[in-house]
Amino acid sequence: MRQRSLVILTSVLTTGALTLTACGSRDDKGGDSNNSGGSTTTLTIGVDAPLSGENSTTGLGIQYGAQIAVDDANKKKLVPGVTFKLKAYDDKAQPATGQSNATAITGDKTAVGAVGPLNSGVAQTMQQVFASANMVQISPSNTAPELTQGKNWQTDKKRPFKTYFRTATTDELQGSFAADYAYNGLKKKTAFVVDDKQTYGAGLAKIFNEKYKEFGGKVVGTDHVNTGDKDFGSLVTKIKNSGADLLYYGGQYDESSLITKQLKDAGVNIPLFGGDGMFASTYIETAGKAAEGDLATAIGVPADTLPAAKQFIETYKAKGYKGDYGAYGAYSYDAATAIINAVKAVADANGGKVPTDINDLRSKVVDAVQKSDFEGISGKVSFDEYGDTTNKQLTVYQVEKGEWKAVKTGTAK
Amino acid sequence: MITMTTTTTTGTPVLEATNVTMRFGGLTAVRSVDFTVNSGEIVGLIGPNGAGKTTFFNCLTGLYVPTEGTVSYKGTVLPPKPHLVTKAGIARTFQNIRLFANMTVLENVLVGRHTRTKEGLWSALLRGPGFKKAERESEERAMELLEFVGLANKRDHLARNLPYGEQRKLEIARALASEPGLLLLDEPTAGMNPQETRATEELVFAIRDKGIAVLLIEHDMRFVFNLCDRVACLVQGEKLVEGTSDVVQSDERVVAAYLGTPFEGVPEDSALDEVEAAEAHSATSTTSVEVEGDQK
Amino acid sequence: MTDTKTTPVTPAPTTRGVLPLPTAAARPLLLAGGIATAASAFLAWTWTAEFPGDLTINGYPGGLQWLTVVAGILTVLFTLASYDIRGLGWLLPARNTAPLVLTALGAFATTWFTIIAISVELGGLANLEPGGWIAAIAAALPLLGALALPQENTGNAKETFKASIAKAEKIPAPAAVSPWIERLVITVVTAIGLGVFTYGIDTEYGELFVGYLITVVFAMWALHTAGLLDRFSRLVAHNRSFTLAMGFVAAIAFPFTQTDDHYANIGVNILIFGTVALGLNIVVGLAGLLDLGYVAFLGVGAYTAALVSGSEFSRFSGVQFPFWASALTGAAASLIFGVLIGAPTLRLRGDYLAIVTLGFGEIFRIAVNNMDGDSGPDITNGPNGIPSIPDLNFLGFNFGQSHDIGGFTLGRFANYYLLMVLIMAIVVLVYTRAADSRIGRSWIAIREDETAATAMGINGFRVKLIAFALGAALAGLAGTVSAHVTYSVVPTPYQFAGSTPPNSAFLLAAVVLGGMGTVAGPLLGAALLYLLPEKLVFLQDKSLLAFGIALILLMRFRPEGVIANRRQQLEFHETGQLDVPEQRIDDTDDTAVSVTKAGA
Amino acid sequence: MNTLPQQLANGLLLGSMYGLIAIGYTMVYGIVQLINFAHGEIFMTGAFGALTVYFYILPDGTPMAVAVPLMLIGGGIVAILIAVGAERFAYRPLRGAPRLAPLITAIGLSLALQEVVRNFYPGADRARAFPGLDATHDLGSITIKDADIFLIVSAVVCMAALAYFVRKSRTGRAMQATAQDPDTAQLMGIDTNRIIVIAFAIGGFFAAVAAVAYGLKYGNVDYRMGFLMGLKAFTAAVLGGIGNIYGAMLGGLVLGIAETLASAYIDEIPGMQQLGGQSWANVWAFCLLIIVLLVRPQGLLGERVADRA
Repeated sequence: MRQRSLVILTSVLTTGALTLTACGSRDDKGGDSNNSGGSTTTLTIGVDAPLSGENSTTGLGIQYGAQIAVDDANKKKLVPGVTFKLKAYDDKAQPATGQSNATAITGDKTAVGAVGPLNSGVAQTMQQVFASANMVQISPSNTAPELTQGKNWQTDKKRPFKTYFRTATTDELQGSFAADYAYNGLKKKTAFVVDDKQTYGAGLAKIFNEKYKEFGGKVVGTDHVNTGDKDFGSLVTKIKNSGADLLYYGGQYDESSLITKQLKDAGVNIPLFGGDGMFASTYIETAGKAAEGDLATAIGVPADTLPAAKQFIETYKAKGYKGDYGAYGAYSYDAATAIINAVKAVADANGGKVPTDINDLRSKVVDAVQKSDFEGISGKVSFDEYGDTTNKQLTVYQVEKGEWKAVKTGTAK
Repeated sequence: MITMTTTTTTGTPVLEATNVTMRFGGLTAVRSVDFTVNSGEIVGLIGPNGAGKTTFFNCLTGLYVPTEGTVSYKGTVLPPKPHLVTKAGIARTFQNIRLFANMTVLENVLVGRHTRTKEGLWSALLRGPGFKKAERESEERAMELLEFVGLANKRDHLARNLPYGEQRKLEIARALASEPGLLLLDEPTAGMNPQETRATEELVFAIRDKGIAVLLIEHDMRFVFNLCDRVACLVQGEKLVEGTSDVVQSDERVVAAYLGTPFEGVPEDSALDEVEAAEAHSATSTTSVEVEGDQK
Repeated sequence: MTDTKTTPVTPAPTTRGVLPLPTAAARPLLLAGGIATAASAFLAWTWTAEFPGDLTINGYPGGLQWLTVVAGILTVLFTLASYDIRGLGWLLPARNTAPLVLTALGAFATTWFTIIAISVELGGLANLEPGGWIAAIAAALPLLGALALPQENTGNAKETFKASIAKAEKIPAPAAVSPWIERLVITVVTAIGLGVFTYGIDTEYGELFVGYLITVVFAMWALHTAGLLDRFSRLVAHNRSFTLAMGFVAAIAFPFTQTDDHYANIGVNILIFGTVALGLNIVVGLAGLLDLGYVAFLGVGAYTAALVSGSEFSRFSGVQFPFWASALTGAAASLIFGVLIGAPTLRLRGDYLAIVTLGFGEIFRIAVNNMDGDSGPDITNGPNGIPSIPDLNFLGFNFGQSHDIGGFTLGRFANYYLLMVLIMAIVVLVYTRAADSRIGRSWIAIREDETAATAMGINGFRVKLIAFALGAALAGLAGTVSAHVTYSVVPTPYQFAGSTPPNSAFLLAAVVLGGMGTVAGPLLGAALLYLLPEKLVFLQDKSLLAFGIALILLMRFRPEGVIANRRQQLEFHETGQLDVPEQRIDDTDDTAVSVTKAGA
Repeated sequence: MNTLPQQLANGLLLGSMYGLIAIGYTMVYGIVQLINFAHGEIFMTGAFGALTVYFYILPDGTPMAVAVPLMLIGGGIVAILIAVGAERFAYRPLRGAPRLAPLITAIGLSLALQEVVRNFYPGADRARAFPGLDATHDLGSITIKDADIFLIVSAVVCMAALAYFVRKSRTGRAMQATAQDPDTAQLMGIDTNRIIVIAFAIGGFFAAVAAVAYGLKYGNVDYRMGFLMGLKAFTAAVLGGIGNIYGAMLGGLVLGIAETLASAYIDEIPGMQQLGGQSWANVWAFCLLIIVLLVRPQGLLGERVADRA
């Protein structure tokens, strides 16, 4: 009797296992069937940014920036017969998670391009995945020069990945533009340079340091802080003792707003000059009146001077999206629009219909993005031979009566 | 002041403690005690609570480093590290049982064999023939010891599940596993009923017959005096007297140390003799709490 | 043994269910309810494909509906077993009602979760098709039946319910079965385990994963109360090596069941995290040394491999070691690091050692982040780390390209997955062999009582140092592979606590949650702690909150870990009386056991 | 201009903040031998409690002299409630469990508290401005803010009160007894659960005081402020001898001063130019801890626990 019950057991259990695996496949089949049947094809654009934990405020700004771009395109029926869907992935600013999101995006048969990530460190692990899937990746915020110009970008530039673009300029331009303005514009002769030991902050501070000395300025001291530090007492005392008349900070607003407050509290009334990582309303809210007179460089022309950008800010507020759109929202909007325009170009070239084979579509979109040239909400959007934005326009802003005011716009040398 | 009665010592000296002194800050727990244990001998160490017996014990086993004096085993001075003392050949049990609660009975004894085996990490990983042979031998030796103490059938029970008496036996088996030349027992019969005490007596005799010298601390006088060839008495950290059981039994300083000196200024009449006789009688019979009659 | 008739203070326990339904009707209701629930899954529950899994097609169940089908079938099977149907006797050895109640609860919970999810996400109950309503009612039937089952009712509903899902006390020992049948059962169970595990990993959307969790938890609970898990663990204990082999065959089969590379990527990350957790298990689980900076050794292994990988960014970019050489150097570097850290600090006790290892973990991360030539010697490129690490090329097999093996395409991550299975096999082998040996016993002895262990001749310091160094080397080994998998090595992941694994806090959680001192425990813990944040992402920014709460609840209800090893189990569940271990199967032992019981 | 006095002042201020938080770690560890990793987050919730009092309860423009005490009370209540709640629902059920289980619960709790504040407190996903006491005074070459004075005064007052409470009051003695040997304390009729709750409450209140001082000094609070400060405070508690309240404050001061001086002057030591600065400061703090523990394994003020055979 024992043997018979075991035979029943095995048959029941194996059928159970088969049904489980079978259903797995059903989903995929189900997904495709209604796809080709219906009139419009759905194409997905992936967004990868930190949506929880550290940097999530700026990360959410990137996600919703791209979301608005996709909604606008669908509303205006930019590409006939195609509706775009945005799928957001949270990389929590961790390289391994970013990479796993990248494989998820490239694995999604309907995905055609990706926006993000926020952090340069995360981009390094993702570039290869998109390259091997031949899918376009546009980052609205990575500024490390190595990502597009290879290891020794000072001496001989060599583009590592054909599929990687970015709508944000590199630190090289931003650093030299800031150094030029600090020395010639503000006539500051001595500077103290501090950075937060992160890819973006350290890179930017290093370039400012070199360019500032080239312009003839004297760097009286350098120091490094950790992200998450709150007490900068010893740094402030060092700066006060060094007698520098300008403090240049490479890093995000979380630390620089604290430094400027503690600096002014200790009676050191020198301005704090930073990069686009600080250019956000949060900086002024946190630092309070200590922020008066501080400066920050940002890419492109001031948002409020462009009508499209004003409309973007209104939609963002109307939809009640969380996160801080100020830092990279506009560049994320332009990155998503660049992908959509590229799909439109590919569809037009293919007689108004989007090619059905996804890999063919993806490689055509990469070439189309390389050739894109349109007026985005953050200024002219087009890419040079390395995938960097040709929009070399930079603006220096200064805090006056609790507001960022544009004081100089120009192109970096 | 110490009366050394010369006893005929047959075997060679196994353990020699010379002038062992232990000071904790101001307090001198043990003051210059000389002590020897010969091979194949059972020696008792008695003394009231707080006399420094366990401290002296810890000096012997390397748990404490004696402030003065040396402890040597079979001629070589012992290093002050407990695990090297065990390697040299002295094994011990603890006053309150310290078994490896969550290991099985067999595993406890196998840990005891640690010093007698040398299979390190590499041989464990490679599992060569040497490793398998050593493990098999260890297990056989351990089972022999468990047989010896009568716990063979409980090899897979967790140590914490054994009743009190058997945990004591397991602790002894574990100590024997390191093939000691000298076994130190710290109050082996504490909390035992008479049958268990008698069983322990037989066990200690059996151990002695295997040629292992035994040094034990005990309060149960009858147990000590039945068992030990020689007994030493420690009071306030000093060795008061050492000699055969009956010499120490009758030494009034030992009696005084335990029962206090008899009350002077009592009229010298027959009543006084009765009292002394009663004291002498009670001194010879066990002073331990259980009086034979009212057994639970 | 006299019958311990307790004279209850409360009135004599009547035998009727929590609900005042006629007890005779209970089981038929359960049976009918189970069949109805399974059938209802074939109807369309909602009209729009908006809700993921497309539950709109009549006649063919979608994503979450499949779970209801499985739960329904389980309820039916257990109810039939309780009717003593000839073939299903083994399913309910003790004929207790607990598994019935639990499977009914499982069916109810899965179905209602789906219904609620549909109405919540699509806004309003209006989105439910009639099929949805039928399913809701059908799922309620078995629950009513279960609550009506005859149960010792002491009046207090809470106690009765607790009693109704309690594990049966006396579970008759199974009849001795020939070994090849045992092996067949283990093979089948492993196949199902792989199927269920793959289904769990392949869940595309969060709701499906939560539904999957509900069904699996209730099913396992039911099997536990039926006593089947204990039987299976005894089966495994009998042929331990066979089960280990089956486990690895299942692990190797996993990538072949995958259509795209994303799930293999998750698989590789789980394996790396699990291997390092198993390494930590030696230090924490066996030797009892609390190490709060363990991820630093993974970092040392990764950075060493990156430096010698020939990537143009590494300082010795000219050098390119073959894989076996870089793996050995990585493990050796971590070993040296482990000895350097261990030697001075291992004399410290318990929590002091914890803070010192925490300190070393932070020192490693800060040092690596600062050594970029600007604020420290340029060894690790500072925050940029060492990017573009080339793929491994091992005996001509280039891990970067995807290969076709017998019709299955193995993507890049599937290749690394198989390599990682090999590494994990080595670590499992090292762990099992070290644990069950002289050195393993000395670790456990040190953990139990260090003074007694030194009295037994164990050199505490040396043995602890070996455990520390071995753990470090194994983590380093896993690190060398993880460097190649993620193309680049940066300092950010190697911190004390963060939002995603691997970091020291999550490693410790995986070991404790999974079950200290066991082999499968840390691996299961690692899989759980990796999948939870990954799958809870549909909660968007609430996912970390849900993860924190999940940690608290898991520790609250299972402090000794999901797979508690036999020793811990007895230690933590302080059962009132002397908990004599379960009866051994062979009869020789019975007489002795009963003797002592009478004697105690 | 010699910066040593100013740097010493900075170190003292930072150290007293570490000390106040470290008290919470030491009290909880002394009584239940639990490393309460969530204590950093209890410090953070105290700050948000004070923030709520200032912005949402007090009418705008209430003078700081009135606002600060009320903020202390508000922050204190929130921190105590969460600390006691954590003990009651997360740690107490695990009393019999293996030693590592409450540790994992604490890690989960700290993650959960951070995320609760980030998700549900208005505007907490970014740093929230905190009312400051920014009037500065110059004493010789040292510039001190009002907030700094508040920090020093509150640290001294709290330490004195705690010392008095632990040594003189009945509950204080009961607490010492429970720390030494909980089982015997229970035999003496001490309700150890009540004592444990009090320990968590005191730890919570001290963290709230530190939180208000933090807010006044740095002018803003955010949901992640508790993580790094908690780690440093725990290091300080161990440095001073875990379980000893004076050790906690001493450990805090030593750690604060060592860290500040290290980041200020290490790069003037020849050969270590690059290793100065704040980014290496934590490394030197941990190195100090490890060296102290090697010399005195029980910390600065901890007493040696002899293990009697």
